[in-house]
Amino acid sequence: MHLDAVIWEWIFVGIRILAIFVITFAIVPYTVMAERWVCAWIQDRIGPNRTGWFGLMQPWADALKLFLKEDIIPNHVHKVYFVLAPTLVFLPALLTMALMPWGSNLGPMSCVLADIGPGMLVVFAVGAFSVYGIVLAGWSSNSKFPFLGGVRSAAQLISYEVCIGLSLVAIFMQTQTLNLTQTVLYQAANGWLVWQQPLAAFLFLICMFAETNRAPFDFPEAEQELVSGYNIEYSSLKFGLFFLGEYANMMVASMLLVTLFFGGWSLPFAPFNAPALVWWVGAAHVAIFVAKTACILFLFIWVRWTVPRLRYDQLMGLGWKVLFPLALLNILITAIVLGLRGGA
Amino acid sequence: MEFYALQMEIATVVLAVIGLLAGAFWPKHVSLIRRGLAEGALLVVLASLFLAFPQHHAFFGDTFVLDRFAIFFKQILLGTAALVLLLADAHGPLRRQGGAEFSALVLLAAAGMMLLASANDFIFLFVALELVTITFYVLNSFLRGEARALEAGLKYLVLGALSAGFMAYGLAYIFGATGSLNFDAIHHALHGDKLPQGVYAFGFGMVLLGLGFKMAMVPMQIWAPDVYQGAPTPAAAFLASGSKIAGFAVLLRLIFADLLPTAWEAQPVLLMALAAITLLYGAVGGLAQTDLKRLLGYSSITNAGFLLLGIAAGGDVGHAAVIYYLVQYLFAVLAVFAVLTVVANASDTADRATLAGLHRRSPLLALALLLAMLSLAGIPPLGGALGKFFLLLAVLLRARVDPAFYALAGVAVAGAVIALCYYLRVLRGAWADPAPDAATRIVVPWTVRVVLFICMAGMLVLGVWPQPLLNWALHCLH
Amino acid sequence: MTAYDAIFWFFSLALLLCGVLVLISPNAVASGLYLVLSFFFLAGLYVLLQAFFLAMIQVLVYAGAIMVLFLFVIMLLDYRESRHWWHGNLLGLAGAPLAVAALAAALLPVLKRSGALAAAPEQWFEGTLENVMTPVFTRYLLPVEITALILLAATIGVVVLGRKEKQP
Amino acid sequence: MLTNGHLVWLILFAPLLAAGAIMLFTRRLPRVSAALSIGAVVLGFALSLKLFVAVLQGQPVVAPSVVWLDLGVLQLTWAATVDRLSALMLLVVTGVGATIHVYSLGYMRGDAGFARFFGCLSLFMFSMLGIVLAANFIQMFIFWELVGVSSYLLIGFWFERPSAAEAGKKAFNVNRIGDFGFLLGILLVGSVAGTFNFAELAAKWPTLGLSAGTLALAAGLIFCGAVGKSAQFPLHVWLPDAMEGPTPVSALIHAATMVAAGVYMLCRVEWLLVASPEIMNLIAWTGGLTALMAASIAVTQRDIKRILAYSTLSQLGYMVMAVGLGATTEAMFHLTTHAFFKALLFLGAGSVIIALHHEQDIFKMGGLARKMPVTFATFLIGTLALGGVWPLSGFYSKDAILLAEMDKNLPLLVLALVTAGLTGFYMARALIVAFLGQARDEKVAGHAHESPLVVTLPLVLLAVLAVVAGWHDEIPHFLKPEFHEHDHGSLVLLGFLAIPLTGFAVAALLYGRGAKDDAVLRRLLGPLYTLLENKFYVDEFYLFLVDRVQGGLAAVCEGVDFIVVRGLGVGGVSGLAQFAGWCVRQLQGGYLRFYLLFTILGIAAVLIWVGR
Amino acid sequence: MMHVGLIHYLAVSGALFALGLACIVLRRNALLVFMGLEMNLNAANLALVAFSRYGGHAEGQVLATFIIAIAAAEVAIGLAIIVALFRQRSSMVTDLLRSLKG
Repeated sequence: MHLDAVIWEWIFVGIRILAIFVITFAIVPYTVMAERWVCAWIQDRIGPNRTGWFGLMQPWADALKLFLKEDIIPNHVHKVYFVLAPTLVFLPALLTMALMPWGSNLGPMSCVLADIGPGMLVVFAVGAFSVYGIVLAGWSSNSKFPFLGGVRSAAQLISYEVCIGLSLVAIFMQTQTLNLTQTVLYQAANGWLVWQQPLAAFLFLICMFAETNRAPFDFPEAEQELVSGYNIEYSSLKFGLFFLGEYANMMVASMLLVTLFFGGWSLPFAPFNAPALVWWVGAAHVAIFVAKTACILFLFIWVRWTVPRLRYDQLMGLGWKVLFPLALLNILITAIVLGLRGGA
Repeated sequence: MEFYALQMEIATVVLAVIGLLAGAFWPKHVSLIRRGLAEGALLVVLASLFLAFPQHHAFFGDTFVLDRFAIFFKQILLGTAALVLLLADAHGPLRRQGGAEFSALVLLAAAGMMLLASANDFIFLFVALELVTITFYVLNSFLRGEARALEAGLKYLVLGALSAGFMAYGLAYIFGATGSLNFDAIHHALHGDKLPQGVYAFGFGMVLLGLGFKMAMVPMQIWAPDVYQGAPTPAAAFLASGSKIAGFAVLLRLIFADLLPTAWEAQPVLLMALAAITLLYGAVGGLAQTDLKRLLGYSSITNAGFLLLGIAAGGDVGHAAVIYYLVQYLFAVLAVFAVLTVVANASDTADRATLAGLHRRSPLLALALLLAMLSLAGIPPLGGALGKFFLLLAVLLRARVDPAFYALAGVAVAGAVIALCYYLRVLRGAWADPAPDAATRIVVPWTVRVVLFICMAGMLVLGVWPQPLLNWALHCLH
Repeated sequence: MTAYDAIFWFFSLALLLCGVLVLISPNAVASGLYLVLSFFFLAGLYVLLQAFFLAMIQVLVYAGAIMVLFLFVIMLLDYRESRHWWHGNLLGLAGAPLAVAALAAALLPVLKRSGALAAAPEQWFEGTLENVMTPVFTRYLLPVEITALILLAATIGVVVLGRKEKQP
Repeated sequence: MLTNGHLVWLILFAPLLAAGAIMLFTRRLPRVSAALSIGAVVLGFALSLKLFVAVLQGQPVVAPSVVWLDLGVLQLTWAATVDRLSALMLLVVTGVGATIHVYSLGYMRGDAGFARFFGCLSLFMFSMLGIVLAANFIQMFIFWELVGVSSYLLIGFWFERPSAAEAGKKAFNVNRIGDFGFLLGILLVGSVAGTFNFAELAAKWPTLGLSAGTLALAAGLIFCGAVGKSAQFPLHVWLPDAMEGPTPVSALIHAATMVAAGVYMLCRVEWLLVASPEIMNLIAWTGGLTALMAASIAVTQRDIKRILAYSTLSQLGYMVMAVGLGATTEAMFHLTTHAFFKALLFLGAGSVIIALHHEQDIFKMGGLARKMPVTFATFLIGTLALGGVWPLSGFYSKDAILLAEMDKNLPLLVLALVTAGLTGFYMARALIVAFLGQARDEKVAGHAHESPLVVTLPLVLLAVLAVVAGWHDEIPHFLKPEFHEHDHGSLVLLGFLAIPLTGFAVAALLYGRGAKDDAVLRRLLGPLYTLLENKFYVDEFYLFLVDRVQGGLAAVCEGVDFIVVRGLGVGGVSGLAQFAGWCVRQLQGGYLRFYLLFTILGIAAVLIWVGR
Repeated sequence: MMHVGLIHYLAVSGALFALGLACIVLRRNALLVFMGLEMNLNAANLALVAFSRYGGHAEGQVLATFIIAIAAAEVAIGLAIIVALFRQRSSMVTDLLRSLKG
């Protein structure tokens, strides 16, 4: 390989990495913003509208405020883990985003930062780590509420991880791939999986609510019970990282949902149902993806402000007694259908 | 579909699942379910006697063989599981704790053992072995309210996992040396000239030790007394009978597949040493025991040593003797555990004092204990005597070629004499010691009666008329 | 030394270092986290061995599930050792080197001989998803089913053991 | 059509069927049980007679046989040996057995375990007949063990008595030591020769060309079995204690049949012993020593059954001595006559014991001759027969042995003659003290009266046999048609007769005037008396070996001393085993991590060996 | 320095196995004992994968996959037992588990 080719390769990679970071850091605050607006709209009040144009600078002001606050590390905590925890929450989300097929391709450049073969597995492997952050935060804070939050979170994540995996098995059986890009291409050619696998999509959605600790499954924080759960003892930048992590995870969840069930960057008509051959189609793909993600995000926020929180045993019951069997049933049905179709 | 080769295993697993579901839906009728499962298992065994099995074929890509040997051991193991279920139904602490899970787990373990009997591939073997092991982790610690059971479970688990780790590591070296994990392929590789024998023997040694954990062979024996003592009696019974039989069945299978490192066949020094040490360890260890279940742990070690004699001696007589010994041992040891299940019903401990005056409190139990102990001690005309005789005969036949085996025979007799002392001491407790004043007549439930009668009949019949079983065993070998 | 070698040395030394830290950490949580870390490096070694699928599974199962369970239990029981592990631990301090030495004595002669077992480079195996899972779901289908039984047994076991004792 | 061959199996299995029926069905019906049991043994006796006649007439008797075990390299047949030896033995066992069965009807009357007793008795008969008929070593060993078990059951019949239970256990354990030697010997013979069948072995054994060491080892180990079962020194300790059992049991098992099984077995495997002159010598001396020692112990005993027990030991020693000299025919001859008169003596003693409500001390008896004339008369016959007085059977059989010794081994002859003198003395002592003079203890012996017919009839029957069994040397001629008496002139025979008579005379001198106790003898023998009274302290020695040294010292010295004392100091195998057991239990100390370490080190050791 | 090959991986695997053994002997905490056992299994896996790679056969990785699944089951039960024990004894020091001995 020629030297300049290598250099160009590296430059492309650099650009993509930068893009991911920028996008994440840019979008996440606006997700928070969106949440506040939607919340206000649902509660029939006016959301933040002062800072900047229509209040658009509000998140940046919040961020600045967080960064400038005093960083308190209480005396009774396990310091190393206390510091480590917020990073562990945020990093997996960031890593996962690198695997997302944001679009087909922009000219010669693929819109996926890392198009790893069994990408879905990587997403899971990495995603599984977000629990460490929360568990560690709860444990290292060394006080009651954070601890309870941490324990709840661990149990919740482990329980629902199973359902996610099972609900996706059906998808894999149908698409015969673990690669995210391939999954999107399959949908582009054969229609969105949400129509073919509605049960899987439903299960996946519910599990994602649980995995991201969002209402109605926001037990680790559960403001009314645990004050604020695992992040009680955190302040300033570290709290900000938790905050960022939560919304980043939400974004990743939305993107996954879009990628796996809602056709990713594709739309069911030409020229958007095939990888881009010209640059503007590529750009449109990115836009489509972002738009779909935004819709799902809206769903997340919408649910949070309309559905009340479950009880903890209801959460576990739902996970193990309803979703788990349903997921297994779905696999069975899929297997039968595929078998009848003559082995897909 | 090749699944018709699996009919017995499938039936067993289906029974287990039925038991589990029935236990969930009708928790009031756990006892009924247990007995039903036992009867179901016995029915499967009976049915299997009349079923035509597709024999001598390798199934599932050569990972599974079904020959007379495998079918025979499947029947034995499932029958054992059925008897253990009957015991479990009579076991006080298990009844009090309730739940049908114990029965389901016993059947799952039995399924694992039955699969083991058919193993023709190390991957298959390892996974099936782990099914048995992991099920036993639970069975041994099943009485979660009793610290002793939990302790037994933990010890079994940690040592079992250690042996599994070694076994996996050994499999890696077997795989590295031969490039395969399939018995047939390894067999071919073994007789090629390129095979690094030392590496293979290293790996095989670890596999042998991993199986040794199941058989309670030195140096993997150390869990046996503790776990037998602490585990619920039916679980210990299954451990002593099923698990050991399965371990030896696998070892025999490995030998039949001609997988022993070539150096071992000419000079089985290692096997001889292991047999001798195992035998003596169990014999002397049991001398000062007062707890009967613990004593049975040591007895189990001694018997493993005896069985290894046959393995070390090899030859048709040696292998047939091992098979015969396993079957007769099964009856004797199940009988003892059946007695203990009833006698130690209240506490699940079995100090020698609990047996005092047993012949007054329940002649049936005392008689069964008498026969079982005499059989274990090797007194004719019970099965145990003939079993020991065959094993010694195999050793002596081998000694005509290799005089070192004379020493092994001497050790075996010494071990038998030492072990005899403690078996007889148990009998004295049951027959000579006066019953404590508070002792009342023991009511023996019909489930245990069934087990006892089967076991007593087995011991006597095998001792008096061993030829059918021997024929069958010799038949299996060819 | 090629880059491959450098990465190998980095991963394996880090792996072993983490292993050592696991056994000497005074705190069980720290041990657990070091173990997670060492599994990562192990996954790295798998990648170097072109066993991509296994590397993923390794991270997913070990780091994602097994170690979370460990941490969960440590937290749930909120257990702290009453003294440092080396206090009065003669058995361990004497036994551990003994165990290691014994293993080394057994392993080293074999290790020397097994280096020569490698085949020609063009025959090396690539552990992609297809290459690994095809035998799993064809030839080794039965072990898969048995593994399912293992998981069933384990589930039953955990449910039984975890249930609270009924108060009589 | 039942041939004689089939009858052989009928003889063997009839008692088993009876025992099974009693155990399973008629435990609550004492009369039916007794009838079953007696019927079986009487049937056996009748059939044995038929067989005996057949053998006498030279008809071949071949019992149908089945292949019992077939291991490819080895075949074991379930068969019966019917030759002159076993035909005679069958007759003795069933004959004496039948009388004793009948006798038990009276002796055990009213006992709570009446049915159980007859069940056990039948089981014993089955086992004993099995030994007699065994055609190969394995078959013999199985019945050998069964005899041990059934005698264990019978000795411990009154298991409520701790001493009875203890005696049963002792008998069993001591026998196991001998039996394991026996088993080893059997396995050695079998593995060397490739067969266990007596007939084949007898033909094959001399042609195998084995080394002298192997021959001696095989013969020695086989002899071990006889040492245990026939209660030879040093395993003789169980027999006197076994007298705790009911008296018929003592008569049947510990006088007539079971203890003789060792001698019978030695005769059966004569070819094996003859092959090793050293072992023959050992056997002869073992027998001789046992005979002398037991006879001298009997001199001081006060319990009538114990006197008879030591007498039995002594006579067994005679037989073993004869075997050791190669005089198997003479040994069997003596075995037969001894069975008759010793059973007679035991039953007579039993009769006395019933009459005196279970008093067994002879110094509390006296004057019974008038009150129990039949018992006295038969007992007298027994005594004279045992003493070897012409023309009773004991004279002929004993003389046959003495004459054989005269030819072969003079030191042993002296030993045997001394024994004969002692025999005369102690028997006369017992007879005189128990039956003659005045009642020494009115409470005990005053109200005695003769036993019922069911007891005395067997006595009379046996007495007749004890008288006539030796006439014309019929028995040795039957066993070995070419047998001829060693002719040494009547002077020698007169000398042999004089020796027991001297014994009688001395006893009459010492006890004839109604001695109240044993003071005279005690004065006469001095410390020797104490030694004899305590049976040479053999039991105490064993006890000391096992208990005192071990227990006492071990308590003092823990730690290093522990190893020295238990492991090396006492040096006993038992001590070593105990010590090893102690070590194992230290290993199994419950520490999980230690278990792990042990396992790891063990695995590593194996792997180092494997990966060499 | 020679190029990295099969023997290097095997050496690392052996070292990891040794560390696992050391861990189970050294530590009194039952959880640490389990961690040591996990290290053993992982060492076995590494050896399997290395042999599989350099020997050119898939079986090693197949077995490794199964071992991972089995390890999960094993740990689950082990932890359940520990929790149950802890409920009774408030300790997970293995040295205290000595009611069965002798």
